[in-house]
Amino acid sequence: MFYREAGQFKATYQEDLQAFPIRQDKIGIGIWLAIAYLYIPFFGIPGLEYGFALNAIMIPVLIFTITTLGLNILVGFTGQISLGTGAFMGVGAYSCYKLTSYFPDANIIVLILASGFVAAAVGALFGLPSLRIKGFYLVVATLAAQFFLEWCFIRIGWLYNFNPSGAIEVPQREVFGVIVTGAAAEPATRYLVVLTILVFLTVIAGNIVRGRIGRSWMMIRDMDIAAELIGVRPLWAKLSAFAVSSYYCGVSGALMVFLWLGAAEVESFDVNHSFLYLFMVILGGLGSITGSYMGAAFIWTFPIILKEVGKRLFDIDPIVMENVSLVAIGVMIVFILIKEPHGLARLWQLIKQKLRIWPFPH
Amino acid sequence: MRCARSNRVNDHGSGIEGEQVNDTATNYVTEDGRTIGGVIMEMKNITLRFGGVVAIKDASFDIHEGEIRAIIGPNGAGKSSMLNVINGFYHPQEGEVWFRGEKRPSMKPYEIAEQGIARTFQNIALFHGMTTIENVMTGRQLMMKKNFFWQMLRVGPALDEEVEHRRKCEEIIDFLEIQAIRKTPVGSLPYGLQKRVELARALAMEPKLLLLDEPMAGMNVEEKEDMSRFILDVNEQYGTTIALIEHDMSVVMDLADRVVVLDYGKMLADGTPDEVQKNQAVIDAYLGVEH
Amino acid sequence: MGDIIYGIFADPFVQMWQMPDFLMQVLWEGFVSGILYALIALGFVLIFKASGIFNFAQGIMVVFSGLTLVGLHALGVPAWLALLLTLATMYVLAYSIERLILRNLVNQPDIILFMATIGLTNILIGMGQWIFGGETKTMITKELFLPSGSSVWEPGGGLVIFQHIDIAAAVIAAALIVGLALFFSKTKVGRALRAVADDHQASLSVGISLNQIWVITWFAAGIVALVTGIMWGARSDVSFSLQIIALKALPVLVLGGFTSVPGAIVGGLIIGIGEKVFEIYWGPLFGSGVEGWFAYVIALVFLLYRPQGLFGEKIIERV
Amino acid sequence: MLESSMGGDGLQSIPALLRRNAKAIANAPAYREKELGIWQSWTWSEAEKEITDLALGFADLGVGPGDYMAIIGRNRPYLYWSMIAAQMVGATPVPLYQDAVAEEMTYVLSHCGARFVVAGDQEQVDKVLEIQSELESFEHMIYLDSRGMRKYDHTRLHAYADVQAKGRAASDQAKAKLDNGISALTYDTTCVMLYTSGTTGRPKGVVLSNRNIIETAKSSSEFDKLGANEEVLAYLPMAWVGDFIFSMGQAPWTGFCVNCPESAQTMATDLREIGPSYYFAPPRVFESQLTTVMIRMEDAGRFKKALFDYFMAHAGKFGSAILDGKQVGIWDRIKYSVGEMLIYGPLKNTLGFSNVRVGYTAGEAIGPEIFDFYRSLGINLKQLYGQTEASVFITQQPDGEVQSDTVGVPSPSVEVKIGDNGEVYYRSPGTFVEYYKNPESTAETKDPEGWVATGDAGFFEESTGHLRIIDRAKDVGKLADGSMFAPKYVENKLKFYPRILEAVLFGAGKDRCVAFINIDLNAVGNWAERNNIAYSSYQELASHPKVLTAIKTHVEEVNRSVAQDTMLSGCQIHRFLVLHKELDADDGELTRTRKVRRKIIGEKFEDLVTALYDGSKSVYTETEVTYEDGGKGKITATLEICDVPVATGSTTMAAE
Repeated sequence: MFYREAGQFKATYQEDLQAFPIRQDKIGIGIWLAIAYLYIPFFGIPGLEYGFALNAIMIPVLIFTITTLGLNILVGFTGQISLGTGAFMGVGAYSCYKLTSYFPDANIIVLILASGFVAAAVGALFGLPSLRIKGFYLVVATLAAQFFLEWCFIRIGWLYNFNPSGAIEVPQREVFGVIVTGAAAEPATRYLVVLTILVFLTVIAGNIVRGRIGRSWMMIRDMDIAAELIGVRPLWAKLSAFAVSSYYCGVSGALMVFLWLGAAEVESFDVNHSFLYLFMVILGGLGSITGSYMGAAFIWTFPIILKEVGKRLFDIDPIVMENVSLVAIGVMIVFILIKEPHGLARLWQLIKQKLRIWPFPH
Repeated sequence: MRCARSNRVNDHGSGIEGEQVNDTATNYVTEDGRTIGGVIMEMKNITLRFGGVVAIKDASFDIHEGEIRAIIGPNGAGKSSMLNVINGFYHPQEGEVWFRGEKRPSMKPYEIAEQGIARTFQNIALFHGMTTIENVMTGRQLMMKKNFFWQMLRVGPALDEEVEHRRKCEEIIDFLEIQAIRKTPVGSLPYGLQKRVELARALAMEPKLLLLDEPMAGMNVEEKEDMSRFILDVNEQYGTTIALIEHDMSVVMDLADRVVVLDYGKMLADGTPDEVQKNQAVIDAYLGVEH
Repeated sequence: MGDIIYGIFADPFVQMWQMPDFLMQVLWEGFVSGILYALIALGFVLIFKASGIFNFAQGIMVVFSGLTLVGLHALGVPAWLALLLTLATMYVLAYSIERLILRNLVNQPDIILFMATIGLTNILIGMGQWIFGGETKTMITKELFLPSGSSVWEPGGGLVIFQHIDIAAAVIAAALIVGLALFFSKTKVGRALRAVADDHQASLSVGISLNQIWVITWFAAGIVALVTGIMWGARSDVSFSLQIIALKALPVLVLGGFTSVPGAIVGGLIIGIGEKVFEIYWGPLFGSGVEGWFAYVIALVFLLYRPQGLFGEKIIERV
Repeated sequence: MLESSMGGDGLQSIPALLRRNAKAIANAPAYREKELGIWQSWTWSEAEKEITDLALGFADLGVGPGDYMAIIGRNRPYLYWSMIAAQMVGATPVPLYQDAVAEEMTYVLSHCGARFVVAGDQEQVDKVLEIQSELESFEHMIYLDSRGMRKYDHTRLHAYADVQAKGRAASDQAKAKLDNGISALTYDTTCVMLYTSGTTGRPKGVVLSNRNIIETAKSSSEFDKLGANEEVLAYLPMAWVGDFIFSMGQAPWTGFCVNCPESAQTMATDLREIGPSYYFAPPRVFESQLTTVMIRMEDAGRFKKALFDYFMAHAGKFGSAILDGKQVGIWDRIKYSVGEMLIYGPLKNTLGFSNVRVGYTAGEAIGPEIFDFYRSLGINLKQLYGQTEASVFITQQPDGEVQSDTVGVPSPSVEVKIGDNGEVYYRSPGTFVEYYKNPESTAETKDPEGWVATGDAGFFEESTGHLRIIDRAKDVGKLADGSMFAPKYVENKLKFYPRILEAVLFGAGKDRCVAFINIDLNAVGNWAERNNIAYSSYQELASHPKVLTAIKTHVEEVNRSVAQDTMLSGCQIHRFLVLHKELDADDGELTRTRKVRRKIIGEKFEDLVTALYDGSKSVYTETEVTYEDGGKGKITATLEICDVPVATGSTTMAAE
């Protein structure tokens, strides 16, 4: 309905290869960015208390979007299931913690981005079995990663500087004189940092996925034998997927601890979280970047909304609502898988398609 | 739609430009005036077994540069197995495969691709998550070299490379007349078109040897004629060597320069379509069955 | 350096040699937990054989059945009735799963089905906590006439303690397995199930619809889960954390192969005994707690050499 | 910016215009073609180079003054360039219909004595090669698409690229020679020769001079204020004068860009991508498009459908008025703009008409509903009346004075008069020079003072001063009782029903009128599906009783409306039948521009006509048909004949 594509023609391949070839889409993205950068940091979300809006909703959602992007690269684009996401985030978090204790004066954002590489390395290592084994067997491999790493986070005191509480506590760090991490950091600051990193990583993901490497991933996903006969080397395709995916998870893990939680123990990285992230991917849409946003936002906010609604309208015990939301999400997963295996993203796609050919039905 | 070869001006065949042929001893000229080059691939006494089952028994034949070579036979004659041997996907227990003057060791599938052998599949093996153009682009995978860093930024070299190969693919799309479905997800395409897209993908690899596994299976007459025309045009335009499997005799007889006939893994005959059609063993084993 | 080598390659065996009774104790412990792993794995195998679904919810089904049993009893329902009602519940569960989920997902890729069972897990956790609350419960051992206490065996001055409940567990598990074996080989339904495992059309020839088969298998898996739940609950107690431990069934399956009942048992024992022994004798080197991952790493290493498991048949790739 | 550099004189040929543009607006886009997935573009200066090189290549090939060069193929920049290049070297381009069958081609090629042919692709080349033995003057053929051409005998064949390459390497004196040649071109040099697929007899070669084309282009561009940044989609046959005026006349004159679609299948998409600002289509295009719109809307959800109907109704009331800038209530304007946002805008967008500033339809009468539908959407669709001999423009509708039943006022610098027999005559700078090698016909149509007979009967409406065309003059006849017989008038009324594709009325000299009817497979087929009527073939559908009754009701309605007009009330249809085959140009029943050849049809289906008059209930018939591949075949059918009550006030009731 809002689309006016007549007269939008492409005279070069560069134009045709853009991420958003349609003008109206560009405008749409512009609006979203404007809201994200110019409105929310100052006014939060209408109808919600400012601190709550940022700390409890926006910041975690953005961070988990990064996680979901990462996991989606592995599951959605390359077709390799992983239940080790939580642990890979942990790797990012702990290595960032170590880095900042070794280089207290280094720019924390740089360290966060750097810690992703450690996660990438570990991810690639545990990705190795994927060359021999497929499907559910791979689940076992990733679970091995999950539990082994969890164990490391507990047993290897060096990782948390032998802190008796076994937790990692985030020190205060400044970037260009602005406090970014630690208790004293402004929510707005942390939000903006996270948002910027997310935008940056999204662009990169989008680029890779549309290029040679992204194609090799999707080839493996869609038909690995054909892919090989066309010349894709499974080793590189799969390992690169694992590495990139884990990098995203690692960065998001570091962000989670340093710009959101402030402190964390092994529980923040346990297998249940891995499931949560998998849900985000499934619900959002396998193999879709937009979907990663939707999935993360939905899975995270849904229980909160339920709880709020339950408390405010019917004054139901939050614990109950928690379980209700558990069930509800489970039901939704199943429902989505039955109705639209490609998740919210596909639904959005369909709506968009309808809008493009409006008023025609097809 | 008529076949390209049917209305060529025959007497003035000018030979294949570009890749000229190395040993003229084995060259020959086809009835429609194309000069065929030397041996590009040779199968020597191939025997292939699955456990106890013998799929191919002591088969030997060669494929010449620039020719269209057909392997035919009733169902279960071991055609597909043979293609998989040529393709290097199966490794015969006995016999040797020589490709471009070298004895071929057992290789990984992607090494075969790197050798310049492309193929299509009997039951289409397209990448269903992608559109037509994306599928064709996958054919360029081996030729795209820009590293991860550039891929990440998708500017400068990476973008130039993408554009360059996109152009090549568009040429193929144009050649196979599938412009109208350029950006359609392949899953939603009718069977005939999917086959064409798969051919496009194989062509995008610019193969030295192109293997077609029953390219016309399950097509109606018109689609078959189109496909034959495309196969001929490909062979003529790009001088591509083509080896194809097909059980529809009539089609093969139009297309192929030389034909190998298999039955129960054994070679019944090898020669020009006419020779093969006259061969009694073939008539009994095959045509007899057909008519 | 030297003593590490010693610690790994010599010391454990010396210990085993010096204290055989203790070794025996360890093996027995491992054996019992192995049996329990095997039971969970058995649940997986049943369903995987019949419907090719990798039922991630098996673990939570164990917890759920256990909770239902305890919960019902807490409401004052006599134990035997509670047991029956729980069985009924498991049937209802199996039935509704088939109705609401499997039916709508026929011919979907396995991965989708797998994820659906993860969704199912979520549902069951939610419902479980909702109905019975999150806190851990103790299994009604006495009411079910399960033995308690222990007997001691002193081979050559040594000391090995056998908890009676463990013995019971072993016996019941054995019985259950035998029962299933008979069910599969003797009964019509059982044969149908086997048929389905190889070929879905075959089941129709036996005259049982695929849907029925699914209900039955899931119910069977439910029963297995219940038994497991009782046993496990009796040894420790009934809590949701069990659901995570139940994941150990995965490595068991990897070893045993997804489709083989004996495989599941053997695998279970290997893992159970293996991780106990490793924990006790080698654990200290790593600073204990290795039980958490030992099973998986073993499975992983194993996979790299034999992707199809001990008893699984070789996978041939075709074009 | 062009106007400034326009000096009338010195710009007496298209090559001259081209060179002016190459200087004045060097970097403005001149040609685009959707190829290899993107719109390949050429600026005026680039185009000028391309064309010059090509011209030099032609010269090198021996093309020179007085030669005729046939151009065959779908609309592509290269073919337009070939025409200009031909003009540069003094030759006369002769565009041909690409779907012309062998014998038509043989006639035209030998009639103009073409020494050179430029063919689009293998298919066209093959056609020419098949008939080359019959063409004594044919020497060389240049082909564009080299696909499948490698094995051809290249003694007389040349690849376009090679020819151009030769030209690029041409010597300086060759270049100088070319320049002299170009400056030698005057207003009186022949610009192009177009063959009219006359509704009767052999096609005639209409010779149009530079004066004709350029003057017409000039005045018509001014009439519609066409500027250098218009976008047009060149998709109509290159052999058709309309396309020539737009792409070869107005484009070089005003300097706007000509866009060529990728292929027939991608037409719709390409149209949408380009979003033309200046659009031309014959009525049938608009008809079929409207039909598809309606069919697609059928499947829409209830809400959407209601919304659509509601706003279309509103548009029907006020759309055209608002478009013509007439007085409309503020509330209705608001409602309309809401509709624009919800329906009209999106609809225009999906059809690719969002940017259309000036749209024309001509060649045939267009149905009022169809016409109003597009106008009510806010598309400035107008009618014009013209013909090849006039370089298109005779009359056209100025903005704001548009009606569906007239064809507007005389175009600038065109004089129009009505003869005593009601025939329309015109005289203008665009008036053609002559029919090539055909002085008689030239004399018949064009008198010494330069008045040209259109062959159409019509009159000027007193109220508006707009011309109104009734019918082709020679078709207007008398019934037995002497009352007026104007078949086209009735046929059009019939054709305005989406289910009726073509209609042919008979009755000249008879006591009453009868008709053949062709159903629209598209519309009727869809309707059949909705009413689950099974059918396997066109023939079966056409003979289905339900279809017949449906058609019958339409005919009755037409009879009623015809009865209104006392002058023509005699033309009501008493009996009709639905033809068992679609009338087809390949069978000579229609012209290439899809005009009905009444006489030929009348002879071909004589048995049917007699049956219609002798009162028999049904008739058996055999017909020869031509298939797409040129092969012939026979189809047989037994056709039911329907009687239709004629409305009261009719003069010929007695006959029943």
